[in-house]
Amino acid sequence: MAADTILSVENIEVVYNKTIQVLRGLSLTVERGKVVTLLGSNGAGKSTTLKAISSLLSLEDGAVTAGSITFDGKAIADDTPHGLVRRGLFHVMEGRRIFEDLTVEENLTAATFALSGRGVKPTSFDVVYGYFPRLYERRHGRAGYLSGGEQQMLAIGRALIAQPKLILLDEPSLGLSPILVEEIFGIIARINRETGVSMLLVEQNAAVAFAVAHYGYIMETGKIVLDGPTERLVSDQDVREFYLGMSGGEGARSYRDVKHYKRRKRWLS
Amino acid sequence: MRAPMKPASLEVAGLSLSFGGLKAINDVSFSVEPGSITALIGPNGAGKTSMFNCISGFYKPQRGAIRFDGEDVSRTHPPERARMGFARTFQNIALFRGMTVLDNIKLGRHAHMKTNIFQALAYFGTAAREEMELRAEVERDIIDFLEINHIRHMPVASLSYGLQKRVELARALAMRPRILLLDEPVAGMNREETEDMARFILDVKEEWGTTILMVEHDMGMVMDISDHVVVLNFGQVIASGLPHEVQENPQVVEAYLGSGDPAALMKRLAEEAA
Amino acid sequence: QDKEDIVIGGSIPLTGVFAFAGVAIEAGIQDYLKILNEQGGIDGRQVRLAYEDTGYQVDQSVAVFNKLTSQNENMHLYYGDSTAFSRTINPELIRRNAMIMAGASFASEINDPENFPYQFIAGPDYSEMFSILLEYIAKEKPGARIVTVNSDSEFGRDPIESTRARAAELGLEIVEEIITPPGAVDVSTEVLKLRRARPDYTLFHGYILAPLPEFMTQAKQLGLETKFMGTFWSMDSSIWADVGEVADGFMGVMPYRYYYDEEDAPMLDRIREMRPEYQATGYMQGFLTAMLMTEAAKRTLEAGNELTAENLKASLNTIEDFDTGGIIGVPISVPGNTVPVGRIYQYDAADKRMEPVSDWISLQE
Amino acid sequence: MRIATANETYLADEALLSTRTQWAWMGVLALVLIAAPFVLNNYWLYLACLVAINVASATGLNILTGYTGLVSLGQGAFMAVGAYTVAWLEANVGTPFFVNLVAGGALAALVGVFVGIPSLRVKGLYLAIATIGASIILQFFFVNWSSVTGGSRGINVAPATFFGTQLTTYFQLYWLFVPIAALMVLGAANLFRTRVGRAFIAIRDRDISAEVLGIPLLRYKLLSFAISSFYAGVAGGMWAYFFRSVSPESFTIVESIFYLAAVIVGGMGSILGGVIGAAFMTLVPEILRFGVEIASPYVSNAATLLSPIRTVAFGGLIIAFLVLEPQGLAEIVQRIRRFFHLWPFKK
Amino acid sequence: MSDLLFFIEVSLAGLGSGALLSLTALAFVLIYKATRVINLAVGETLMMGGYFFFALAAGMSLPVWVAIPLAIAGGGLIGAIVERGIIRRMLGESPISVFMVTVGLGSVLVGLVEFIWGTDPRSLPDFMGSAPIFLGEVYVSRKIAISFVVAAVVIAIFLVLFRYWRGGVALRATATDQAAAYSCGINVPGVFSLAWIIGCGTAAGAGMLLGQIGGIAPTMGAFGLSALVVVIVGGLDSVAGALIAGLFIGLVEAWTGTYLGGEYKLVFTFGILILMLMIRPYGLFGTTEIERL
Ligand SMILES: Nc1ncnc2c1ncn2[C@@H]1O[C@H](COP(=O)(O)OP(=O)(O)OP(=O)(O)O)[C@@H](O)[C@H]1O
Ligand SMILES: Nc1ncnc2c1ncn2[C@@H]1O[C@H](COP(=O)(O)OP(=O)(O)OP(=O)(O)O)[C@@H](O)[C@H]1O
Ligand SMILES: [Mg+2]
Ligand SMILES: [Mg+2]
Repeated sequence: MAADTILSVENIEVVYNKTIQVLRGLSLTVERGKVVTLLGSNGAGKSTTLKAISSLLSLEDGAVTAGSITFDGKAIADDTPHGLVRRGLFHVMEGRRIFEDLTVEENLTAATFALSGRGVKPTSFDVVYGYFPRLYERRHGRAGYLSGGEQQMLAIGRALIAQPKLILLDEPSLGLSPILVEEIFGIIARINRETGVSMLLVEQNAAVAFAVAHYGYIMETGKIVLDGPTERLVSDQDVREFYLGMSGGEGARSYRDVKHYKRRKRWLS
Repeated sequence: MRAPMKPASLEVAGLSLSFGGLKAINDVSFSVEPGSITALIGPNGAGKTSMFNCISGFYKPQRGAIRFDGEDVSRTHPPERARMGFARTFQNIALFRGMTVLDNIKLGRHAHMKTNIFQALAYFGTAAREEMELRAEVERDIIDFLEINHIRHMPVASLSYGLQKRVELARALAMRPRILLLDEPVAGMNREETEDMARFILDVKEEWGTTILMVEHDMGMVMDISDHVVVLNFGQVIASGLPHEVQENPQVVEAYLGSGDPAALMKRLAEEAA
Repeated sequence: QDKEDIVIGGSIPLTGVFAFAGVAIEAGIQDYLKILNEQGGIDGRQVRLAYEDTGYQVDQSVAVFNKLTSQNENMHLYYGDSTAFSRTINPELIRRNAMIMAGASFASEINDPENFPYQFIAGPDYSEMFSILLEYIAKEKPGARIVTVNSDSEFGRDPIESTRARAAELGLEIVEEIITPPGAVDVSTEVLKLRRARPDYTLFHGYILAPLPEFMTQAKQLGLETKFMGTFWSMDSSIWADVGEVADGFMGVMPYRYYYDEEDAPMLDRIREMRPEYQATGYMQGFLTAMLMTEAAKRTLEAGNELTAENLKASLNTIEDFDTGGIIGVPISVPGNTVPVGRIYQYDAADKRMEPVSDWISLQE
Repeated sequence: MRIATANETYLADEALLSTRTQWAWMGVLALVLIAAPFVLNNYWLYLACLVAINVASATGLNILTGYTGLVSLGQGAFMAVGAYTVAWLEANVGTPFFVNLVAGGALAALVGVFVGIPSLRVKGLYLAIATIGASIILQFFFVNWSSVTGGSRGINVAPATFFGTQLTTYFQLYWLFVPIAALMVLGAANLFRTRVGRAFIAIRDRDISAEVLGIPLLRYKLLSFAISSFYAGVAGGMWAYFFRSVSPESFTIVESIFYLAAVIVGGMGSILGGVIGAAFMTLVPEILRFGVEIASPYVSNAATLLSPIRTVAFGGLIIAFLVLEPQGLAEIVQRIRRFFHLWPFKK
Repeated sequence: MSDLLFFIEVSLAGLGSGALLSLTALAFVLIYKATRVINLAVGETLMMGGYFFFALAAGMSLPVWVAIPLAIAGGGLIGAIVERGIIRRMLGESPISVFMVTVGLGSVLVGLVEFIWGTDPRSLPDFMGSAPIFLGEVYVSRKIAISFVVAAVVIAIFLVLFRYWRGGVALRATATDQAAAYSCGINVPGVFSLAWIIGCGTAAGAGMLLGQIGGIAPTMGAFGLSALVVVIVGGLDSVAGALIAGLFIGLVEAWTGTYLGGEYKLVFTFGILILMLMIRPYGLFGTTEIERL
């Protein structure tokens, strides 16, 4: 393992409710300072992977039954979920999960608990407002009334306050307008660049994910089926067809032309 | 396949809705042609979902009218609108998690059924007959159509996100929609799944003759399948027209679309990095 | 052997809010039966108590009744634990015509031979207790001002109306009727009412102990010159022992003698022999109930009659000028459903004892 | 795993009992119920009647709480309404028992609808607390409306008469209560095969989206309250004929908790669950009684421990089921069924 | 005595018992704020507080000033045990399930008390003295006055804490979304434990005050029911609401009890409860739940 690996997941298996196996020997690594993306269809187990890494599985009656996860040089097995956050691993969960009853500012305050016992200087909220001026306008309003995009901004803002070493981002583009997707991914890239924080990014919007990521993994039913540097992935035939919607030649095919036939992915056969 | 219905038209006129001081919808007017797919797009927080909520009767707008086939329905309650033929799906999936797929779909028909409480308690007779008719129809027209035969007896909570979205569509179809409101039907889906859903939407329009109003942020799909596009921003209509017209409207590009091109984003990021 | 045991069934509250009474009652019944059986029982037949705990809950009492009746053939006597039970089981008693019943309830309602033909109370009912109190007051201080304090429960509300009438007859003035919600502990506002009413006597009913001590404490603080009185279930001296100085002077009506009474009473001597430590008032109640029940059974068998409820009750009503061995200080009769006799006792905090302050007052003409 | 049963018609697919084994079990149950009164002694017959009453009431509460998701701690009060109605009618009108029971149910339903009105504004725990409030207010009426309710003393109830015979023994009452309870359970099971029942479940799962899908919320919430309290009212009426006296202290909040506990222990949102939950919770105290009886020679004053043990067991059962087996006894039964399904000779 | 003076005395007594209601309501609020659980066993925990004090001060003859903190700690211990043993296993279950668990818990606690101490009511060793307090001509019961002061101080402390301490945010964040709170680095189990320990400790303290006034009995948990009205009127998650509504309900109870009769107290308070739920479902100061489609 390279010395500058911040996260390494080795052959983990995850089972929900002691019965449903979702991950079957999944491995991946994130190098320090890099953005890595994890793609896959619905139900492949992407969110499950992230929850396994941040130890949040137990809340949903799931458990890692095999394999190991190492974060920042130490296995996470003994860490509590909040302990892990305080070690510098921040999980921006699927569906935003902001605290609806709290104001925007209180949401950010809540994230300051991630700094407890770390001896780092707290970030001023202005940093967040700098990236997301719209949050500043609504800082005293209840977060539950923010629109979807604003909530996503707040979720990322909380991650900034926590000054993590690694951010796990679960579908940050979900439900966002095209321009916001661009904007937020721009900011994600900027944050990565400016603060050097590593990121593991789960996305359905493969095109934008490839735009910011250095490396990518593609998973299918609980296993990694393909991985490589982004440049290589975008030129893969199946990735182009199934994730970028390009049939053979140039440009995306039209949705009107799609017919009811089931195509097969190479990596499944 | 079921006989197509007469498609309905929808007209929103001068609609305004505010929450406390916040004007979520501000004097909005637009219309949806019978049998068309109309897309309602706009930035986050522009008021699209609120608009859907007004149309389906969940929110009571302070001003304005909603006309369905020319008739003002703004004073009716959600259940009445369901009976008239309004059907919708939800931005955050709102399936009934304690029920099976089949029951979820059957539930969609609620407003059109007649069984009363006494018949229900006795079951045999009217209730049983009505249930059997419904079951046969749902099986024939919806379950087969949306290819969800294999999951009909499964509890919805155990389904993957994509299938849940499809069950929501099925439930909306069971409502005998004359106008179908779809709130972000393909959000969170990858390209492949989006293609499937797009196909279903087109089929519903073509084979059922249902008018469709759709909110969606996936511009690839919106521009491909919709006949007409309305753009909201800060609760106001800023543009409307054919997809390609809207796509080129500078105001829309600035407020909503952006470059619309991942390649451009990649390039921009590379430049910034340098 | 054809001489089978006679069984007294019992739905007895060994737990629950009324446990303190139930435990004592059970001991009282058992002890009397022991004495009786030593003397050869009734007509050579032994008498046995078959009972179970009810937790002072009606449904449990009924369940116990059903269980015991289906397990015991010769059950002709029954001890029940609450007014609600007495009322609930009444139709069943009439239907069975197999046993007579008495119990821990002194409810006035039961004192009605027509509707409760097979039940009786081994003492005065609650209205009669109040009558005894009022007679005492009328004699001590004619025209006295009275405040009644009752808990808002069936138990508490029992004598309110009859008391009103009786007080008027005796020329006493009820200046305030206070009702406290059940379970209330904070009585400051009630005490304020009391202060405003300035009564000579304050009569409590429907409580066992709380909130009487708090009432009395606050009244004393306010310098109220009122005498506090209660009814049977508040009259056990052991419950007042913990209360301390405030309890001094508390008075009330008591149908039986206390364990430690020194007047001549062979049964009390016997009891003190069997049980060297203090026995609560419930013990006396159980003891006397068993005595009257078995006496009725004895008289029935002696007359050569079958042990039906009807016969038993008729025999019970033949009891006249009966000597209880000193459990009650005067000879008693049971003409109807009660034994309307009692005496006023007063608590002496220094001795931790109830001392008699009146003669036996009998409501029978 | 259970292999999906391939039923040939939709009718068969939607039947309550879809396999031959289920029919066989139902037959056995019916036979047992018919044979029981001839075998059981008076005490067990008493318990059987009590179980029937509790099954009726718990099934009603299950419709409201288990299926519609409206938590109610007022079931006891609704039963009281039924019981008082029956008592009053018996005393003042003398209508046949069947009419009285239905009237008791109907009046309880009416009161239920009234109590359900806050569900328009509040739900969840707030509603549960509102129902506590409503039952306390009802209690006040029972105590203070003496001319009708007999005040704190309550009223005595004449026995039910059936073609001139007075139903006074538990043997007789058994033949009245068990069929009524069975009918009520069947009705509840039917309900959830139709649009009405589906609407209830939808309200439980997410009421606001149910409304948009065409379910008039208030009407259905009140309907659920009405049905549930109708069940309670009929059960209360049976209770009145059973104990033959009704007083305010007969139906306290503890009673309501009992029924809610029965539904939870049995399995919320399962008809079978309501039935076995009610039976189980009725019988547990009796089982404990026998336990204490067996222990009494070895433990001093065992009898005085019974009631605390029961109180602890009552609470303990609620906790244990919620923590360990949230789906209740019904789920355990299912598990046993699945287990036997794997046996070589299945149907 | 003048009617006005009488009215003032009655009102003061009402405020005094209202303060006890506020304190008990505070126990509800603390637990609700962090865990979204309405702990119906607050009444029984209060009873346990009384019995702990009884066991320590009367049973083991410890000095009062040792027994008081120990009894409060005992209440906290109950909270800790319940939280660790039961509530934590129910993370993610519906609030209604947890609510019912607390109902069961109440039953268990009552059973335990009956098991250990029996059912007889007892009186607590006096630690407040009984010399009455006169404000001018107006009489106030000493115990009620002391309880009022204690309750006011405790509630004031919590008001200040929630205003200036970021732990308040952690509490509310945990209540809104446990997984998200974890992901912000909040020690969710810690917050749960803390809320339960402090909440139950507060209830135990209220139990001792109440026991001083009226003695203790296994039935005294019923007091929790009145406090429930207080939290609904004040708002389930509002400390200030508990204070104001507690005093208000205390006054209403005193007035109805005095001018109408004791039997009207409960109907009136619960009538207010239902009225409140109809007009302002989330109470005077409670946070409304966000419901969006
Ligand atoms: N709490 C749970 N209990 C049981 N099964 C679960 C649970 N959470 C997820 N699953 C199942 O695990 C599988 C993987 O889920 P996961 O959420 O990880 O998928 P995903 O790749 O993130 O999909 P999506 O793109 O829809 O977010 C799915 O089949 C899902 O049904
Ligand atoms: N119930 C409500 N109370 C207060 N404000 C609300 C409510 N519902 C919506 N809003 C506000 O109204 C505005 C419009 O919200 P809406 O959900 O309609 O946006 P949208 O266009 O659907 O956005 P998105 O694309 O993110 O879903 C937002 O600012 C939102 O905060
Ligand atoms: Mg996911
Ligand atoms: Mg929206």
